[in-house]
Amino acid sequence: MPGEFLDQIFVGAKRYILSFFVGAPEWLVRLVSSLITILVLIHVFLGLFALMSVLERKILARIQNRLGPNRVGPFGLLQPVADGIKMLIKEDIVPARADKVVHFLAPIMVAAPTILALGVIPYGRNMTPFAIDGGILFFFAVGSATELAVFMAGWGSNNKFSMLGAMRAIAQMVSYELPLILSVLPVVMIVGSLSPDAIVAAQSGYSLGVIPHWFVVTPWGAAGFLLFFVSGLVESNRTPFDVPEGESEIVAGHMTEYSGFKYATFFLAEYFGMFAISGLAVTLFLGGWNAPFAPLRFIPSYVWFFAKLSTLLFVFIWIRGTLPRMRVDHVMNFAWKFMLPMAFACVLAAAVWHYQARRLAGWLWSLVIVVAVYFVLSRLLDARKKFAPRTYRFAE
Amino acid sequence: MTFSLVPSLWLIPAAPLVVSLLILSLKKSRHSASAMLAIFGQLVALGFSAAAFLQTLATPGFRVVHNFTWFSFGEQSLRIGWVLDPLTAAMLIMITFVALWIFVFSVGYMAGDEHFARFFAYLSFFTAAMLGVVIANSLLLLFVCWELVGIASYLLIGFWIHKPSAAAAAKKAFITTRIGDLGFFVGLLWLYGSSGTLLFYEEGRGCLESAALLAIGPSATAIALLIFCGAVSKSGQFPLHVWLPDAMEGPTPVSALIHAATMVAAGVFLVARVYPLFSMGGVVAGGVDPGHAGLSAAGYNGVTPSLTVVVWVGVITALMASLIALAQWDIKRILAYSTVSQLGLMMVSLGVGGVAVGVMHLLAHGFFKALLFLGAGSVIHSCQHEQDIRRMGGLRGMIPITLITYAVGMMALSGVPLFFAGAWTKEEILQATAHWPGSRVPHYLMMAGVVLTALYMTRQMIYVFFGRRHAASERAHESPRVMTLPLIVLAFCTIALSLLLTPAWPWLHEYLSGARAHFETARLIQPALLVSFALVAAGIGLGILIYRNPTERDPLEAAQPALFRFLENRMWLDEIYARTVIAFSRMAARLSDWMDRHVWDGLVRTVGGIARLFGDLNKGADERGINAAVDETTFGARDLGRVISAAHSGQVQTYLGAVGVGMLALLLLYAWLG
Amino acid sequence: MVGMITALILVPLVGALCVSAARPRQARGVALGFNALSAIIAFTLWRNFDSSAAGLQLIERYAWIPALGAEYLVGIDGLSLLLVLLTSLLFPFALLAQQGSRGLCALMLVMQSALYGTFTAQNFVLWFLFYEMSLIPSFLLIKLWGGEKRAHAATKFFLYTFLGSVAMLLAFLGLYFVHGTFDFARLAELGKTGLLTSNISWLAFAGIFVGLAVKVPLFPFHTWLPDAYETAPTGVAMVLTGTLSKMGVYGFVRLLLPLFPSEMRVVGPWLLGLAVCSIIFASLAAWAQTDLKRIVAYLSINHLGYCMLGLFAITARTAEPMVETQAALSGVFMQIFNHGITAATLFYYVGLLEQRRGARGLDDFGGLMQRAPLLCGWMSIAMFSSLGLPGLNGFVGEFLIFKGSFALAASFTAVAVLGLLITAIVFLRAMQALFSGPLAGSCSAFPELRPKEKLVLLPATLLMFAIGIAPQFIFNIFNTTVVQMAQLFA
Amino acid sequence: MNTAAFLFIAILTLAGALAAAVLPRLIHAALCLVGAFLGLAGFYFLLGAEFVGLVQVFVYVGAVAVLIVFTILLTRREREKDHASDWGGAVVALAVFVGLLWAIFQTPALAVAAPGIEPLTVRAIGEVLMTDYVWPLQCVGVVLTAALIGALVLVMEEKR
Amino acid sequence: MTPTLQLFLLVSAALFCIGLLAALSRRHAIFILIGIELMLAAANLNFVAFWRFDPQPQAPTGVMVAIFAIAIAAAEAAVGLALVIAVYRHYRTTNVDQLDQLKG
Repeated sequence: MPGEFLDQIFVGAKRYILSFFVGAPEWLVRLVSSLITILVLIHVFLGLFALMSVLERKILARIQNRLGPNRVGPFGLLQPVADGIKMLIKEDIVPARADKVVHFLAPIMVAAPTILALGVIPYGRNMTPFAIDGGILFFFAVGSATELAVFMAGWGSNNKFSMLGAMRAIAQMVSYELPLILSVLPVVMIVGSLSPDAIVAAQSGYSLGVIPHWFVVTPWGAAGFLLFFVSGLVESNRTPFDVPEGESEIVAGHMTEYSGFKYATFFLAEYFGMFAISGLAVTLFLGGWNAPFAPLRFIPSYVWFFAKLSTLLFVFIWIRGTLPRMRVDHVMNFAWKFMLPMAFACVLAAAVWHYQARRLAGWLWSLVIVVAVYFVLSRLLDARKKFAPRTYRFAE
Repeated sequence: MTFSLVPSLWLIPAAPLVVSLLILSLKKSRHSASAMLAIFGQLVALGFSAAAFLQTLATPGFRVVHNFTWFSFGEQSLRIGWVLDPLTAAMLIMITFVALWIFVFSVGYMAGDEHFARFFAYLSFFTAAMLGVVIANSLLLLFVCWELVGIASYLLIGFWIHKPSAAAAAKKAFITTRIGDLGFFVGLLWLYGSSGTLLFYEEGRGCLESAALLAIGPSATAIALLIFCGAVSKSGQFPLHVWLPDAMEGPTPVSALIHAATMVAAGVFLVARVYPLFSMGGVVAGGVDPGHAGLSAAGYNGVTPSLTVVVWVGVITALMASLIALAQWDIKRILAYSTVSQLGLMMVSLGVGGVAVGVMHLLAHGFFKALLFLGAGSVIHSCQHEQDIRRMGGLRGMIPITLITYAVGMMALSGVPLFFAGAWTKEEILQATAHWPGSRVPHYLMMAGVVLTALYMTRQMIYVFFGRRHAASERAHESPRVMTLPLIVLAFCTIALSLLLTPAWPWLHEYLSGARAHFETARLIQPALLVSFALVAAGIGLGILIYRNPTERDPLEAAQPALFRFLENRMWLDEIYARTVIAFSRMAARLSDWMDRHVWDGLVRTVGGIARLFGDLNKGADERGINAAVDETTFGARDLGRVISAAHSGQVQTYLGAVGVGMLALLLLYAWLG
Repeated sequence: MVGMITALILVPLVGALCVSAARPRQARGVALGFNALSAIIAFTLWRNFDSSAAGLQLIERYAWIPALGAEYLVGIDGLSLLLVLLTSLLFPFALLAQQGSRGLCALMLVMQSALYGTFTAQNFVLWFLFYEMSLIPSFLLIKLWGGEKRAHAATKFFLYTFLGSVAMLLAFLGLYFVHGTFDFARLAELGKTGLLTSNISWLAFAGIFVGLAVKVPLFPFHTWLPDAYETAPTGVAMVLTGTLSKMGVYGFVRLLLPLFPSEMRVVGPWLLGLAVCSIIFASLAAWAQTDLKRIVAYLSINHLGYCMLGLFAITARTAEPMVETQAALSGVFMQIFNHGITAATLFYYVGLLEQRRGARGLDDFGGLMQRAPLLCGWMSIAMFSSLGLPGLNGFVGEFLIFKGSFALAASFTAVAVLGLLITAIVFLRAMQALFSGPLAGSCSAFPELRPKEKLVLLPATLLMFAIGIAPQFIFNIFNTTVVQMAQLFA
Repeated sequence: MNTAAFLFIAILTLAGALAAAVLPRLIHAALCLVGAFLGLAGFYFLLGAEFVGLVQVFVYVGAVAVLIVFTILLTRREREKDHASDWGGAVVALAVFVGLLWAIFQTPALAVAAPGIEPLTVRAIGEVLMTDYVWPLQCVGVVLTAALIGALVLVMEEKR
Repeated sequence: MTPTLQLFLLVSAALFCIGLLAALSRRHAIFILIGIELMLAAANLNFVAFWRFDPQPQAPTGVMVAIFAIAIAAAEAAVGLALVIAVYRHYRTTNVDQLDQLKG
């Protein structure tokens, strides 16, 4: 296969480096191997982060009919470098009555899990940094640590706005963790494995040579993907779910008392979280690194992965430029009253799809289930009928 | 004719039954619709009856049955069915025809009544039940329909339910007939037990056929008499006739129906139907095979104990009723007692062996009694619902059609010869009694009865239609066409029927007894015939003589006040019953209640009391002895508890610490044990 | 289909729990829902029941307390099925008869479960458990929701029946110590040759007899009944008469007759005398009552007297043709069912009258026919059914009982027939007092039958006609059982 | 099995736990508890029970710790510091520890090295969970549901 | 040298006693809960360790028990913390010394 070499070029490169260590003790080989992987991973995503930060500003500007950054470098592409320098040289302010240790640890604790989470996503054929058997579980296990970090930030700052923001963040993250995980459940159920590689492998076929076996083309998969994506928006505190850091209400939420490099770390963690969630969405629903059509398989797998990832990231930005912020009680209601039941419906639909031998009939049946549940729920939750009285749980 | 109507014979009662249900489901205000429906139902029944009748004409002694299983229990099955034979066919025709005209009459008579529709529903139900009695080929089915007749009569007699007297009369009718029915029921059980079947005819295996009759053997007499109880009560025979006059509380068409076509006829019909049972047992003279006796018993001179009872009951009833009728003032009551007496006559006829004659009289009676009652209804209607004949009088010119038709009925009832239906049959009954080997007494008593009948009917005619006018008759007017038309038709039939009944061409007689009729003029002129004519003439003449000047005070009363009062009060029979049977039962009821409340319950209470006494004793012992000891113990325990409870600090960590100490203790134990 | 009977027993219990948890206003609805469920199970049982096969069917047997010879053994034959169906029919009917509070509905459901258990249990311990289990809810129902004098009536009812139960329990313990089994079938097998030696046998017989006679009740053990029925709320009275009294009859058929054939034969005539007394005295006493509920209560005794007559007639005589035995047994079973339907319906009507007028004495009404013809008409149907009018259900059973027992015990039967007459008198008297005559002033605003009530009554009324006209479908349930039992008693 | 890793993890765990037990500030204690839990998860990884380790992180760090800090927030009003003061408790704990040490050293069979085993895959656990342990699993589901509802009912504000 | 079972047990015992210490000596209700969680964790560690050091490891019984124990512990924590909140709402304190209404 002509694309074989191109496809495996990074794998081959790593192998080549490791070949120097032949004969070394095993633990050393493993250490080096891990180090290489980690370094590459971090740097790729740091680069992506930089690119993303400027692109976001550019795209938002385009959406708002502006030009965006265009002074530093060609098309303003060197803007992140300038930003970085600015952040690094800024004074690190720690409030006098802050809980110093916690205040210090919080940004680290925020960034670490997101980087860990990036480690289990298959970026291309044979390009899973750490192929753990329970990769998906690992992803969510470390992902859930973020909440604690946010809390630490809020608490450690000893600031009213920080605390409120942290509480809001935790509340909505905890709430959306359920639909997030439940929308993954059908995929895990259908594939029968928690390993991301197995999940990608399960989506590798094509019907009629053109329709990929991605889960997103099944009704439950499509619904699950949407649920997952929306929950992902919440988990990464992005608009329209950015109530925890809503600048018009509580300044910057849990990040209020941070400045300089610590603030940059938070910023980085947010973007890394976005990458991780989008990467997982690609893995779970969009076929991972698989090509959309059989004839396009000659293009290297990581290209496909990053193409899909970019698309999702663009959607993130697009949504941010389009939608206003949601009210906090609406966010919570939406989680418990709509997302959760829909996620359950997806599980059911997936089961039906599976037991109808994954044929057209099952496809239709699961479509019926998903649509029916959707209609019932939307009818029940029709906000036009009654305006619920506002209750601000965490703004007393 | 290959097509047999018999399996679908059930349609005859079904038609009025369905109609009845339909009417009940109609709206109350749909008067004309319900009347039309009811009459239509009767027409259907009449049509089927006519068809059935024609079928029986084909062969003499025609008898076809259709039996089927009603339900099966255990390993047995209970079979019922229907039969078509001349007796059934003739009764069907009579009932449906007479009922039809009564229905028509009712349209006029009941017009304006609030519950017009319900009335027709009940009437239809009534005829349906009676038709069921007639077609039944099973004593059980007959009993079922028999009871339905009873319930229908209950509903109809008590139709004007707001009148307490009507309600009481209805209750009386139902209960009185039920007394007889109990006998019937027991007889039925007995018959079922001893013959194993309740079907009348079933290819030689029916209970009226020879094999079964022989199996029944000597108990036939008892069975027959028990069944006769039913007939006694339904047909108003002494001593259970008391309900019949009271039944006049119902609307007049009901009376007509009860007295002519349906209810009272049922008793006579029953005896005729199970006649082989009656002719069984005791002395069977003449060597006639009872199993095939059928109705061919004219001149059959078997005297069995059961038939003797029938004769004497009939005689007593006939005579007693005629006498009572002589002293009544209510126009319908007089007719009622005349019915009782005529029924007695029929019973006598059956008892002496003149089965066909008895049935013929029943048929004829059906026509003219209906005519009379409807006529009376017409009279009552024209006199603003006045029923006392003393307040009528002088109606002859005012209601001519009623007068003429009523006269026809009256003459038929009295037995005026040649052209009136009753005459021939009555004469034949007299003839039959004359030849009864049992005794001559019934014959003479019957002759007296004939005279009396003529007498009281004359009295009634004179009081109603002749003499001075009274308050009620002042504004009398002829009834509407719809009421007079039935009168005319029935009167016509009464006369026409006489042609079928003449001894010269005893077609009906032979038809019923399963033989071919031959025309023979010679039979017209017989000495006995002349005797009976003479008796009738004597009665009427006597009547005219006595009652030529109708006054408030009856001439008889003037002559014999005590006797008259005795008769007027119906021989005190109701009172006697009230003082004896009813009072006794009431007392029994009260006694039972008292026993229940005091004796049986008292026993229970005594037992309970003793138990409680023991309980009290125990309680005393407890309180003084055991309780004190227990109290001391508990106080001690409580004090101890106070001390121990100090350890319960309520502090969770103390408890937790205790758990830790416990663990240590366990470890120590482990160490100690090695 | 294994487990269906257990499901049948459990469903009302679960229902009772759910009812207790439901809102007071929904309690009855929930209870009715569970009734419907159990009715569906009961009818499924009927569908699965092979009416042509003799013996127990759909048996479920599990070890329970092996040390006591007690096992969980349930099964149905025709008689059990009949009673199960009757119970399923009556409970919704009874619940619809009044606005029940939560507790009432729950207790009713507990009672229903107990009845199902009683009618299906085939082992004495289990049977007795259910038998007693029915007692407690009925006591509470009378005690808590009854009319005046309820404490008295409830206590009387409880003590009376409980003493009977104790007697029965002692008798069975005696049997167990001798034979070591509680299984009905095995005891019946042993019963053919005599269970015990003479004196003890009589004691055991007397114990069981008293226990069952109280439950039926048989004269003179009946005095608890009028009081209990009088005070009980309508629905409870319906259930008491419709199903609870059947437990006694059922016990006679299932226990006493098979287990003590020789004793029954000896005392048979005396028992027949008691049955006749039940029939005559109860109907006479009913005549003397003025309270409608008491009237119906006494007539209940009377009607159950017919059942007893049929049963005792069977055992009183030997070597009679099987025909008569079968007729009498069929009649008794039929009467059980019919009386359940009819008496319950009558109580329902009395309840309706009481609800409308606030009183239920005969003198409190008059001329109702003018205000409420439909109510009167429909009620008359029930009354006529009760007095055994042909064409309605009452007749079929009574006819067969009389047919069988007349051949077996003619003189007693002939006297018993009088009961029919007195019943008729009682009912006609009641009808006269209630329906006819001028409209009583107190009834001038008497409401007609409401559509909802009609809907409740329609099935019962239709059933009366259906059984009266074409009873075969009921006979089919128990015909084989009748044949089998007739052989057993022969 | 790596002794160095073991030592590192043991120190992390025990230090975290001790800190959680004695730190005066509740919130610090809670965060140290998280450290102890993470250490425990490390132990599980070390012992070859990856799944349990992941679950440990998932449940304790992701859920229980969050719950604890939330509760601290909601009940924070009073005093935030709580110095360990009850020496009796410490004595008992120490005594138990000594007892346990004695018991552990008393038992000779414990000083064994780990046998080599097949790695325990998630699939294997899942299969056992769905076959042998399906009833416990259902029961745990019921218990969790009951706990969920119970907790909700407990913290629901009383209606005024 | 590789860690032996004894080492794991020692760690577990220490963990347990630290938990006991927390549960016994602190006054704040949440500390008691923390102590209990620690003790549970110690027990879990024991389970897994015993499973791992079983000479013939077959069914993953120890792992299973640990998983179930974790699930139950989560439920326990949820209810316990809810109780703490409820108690705090009612008494305005979380000091267990002051919660002694149940004393005898």
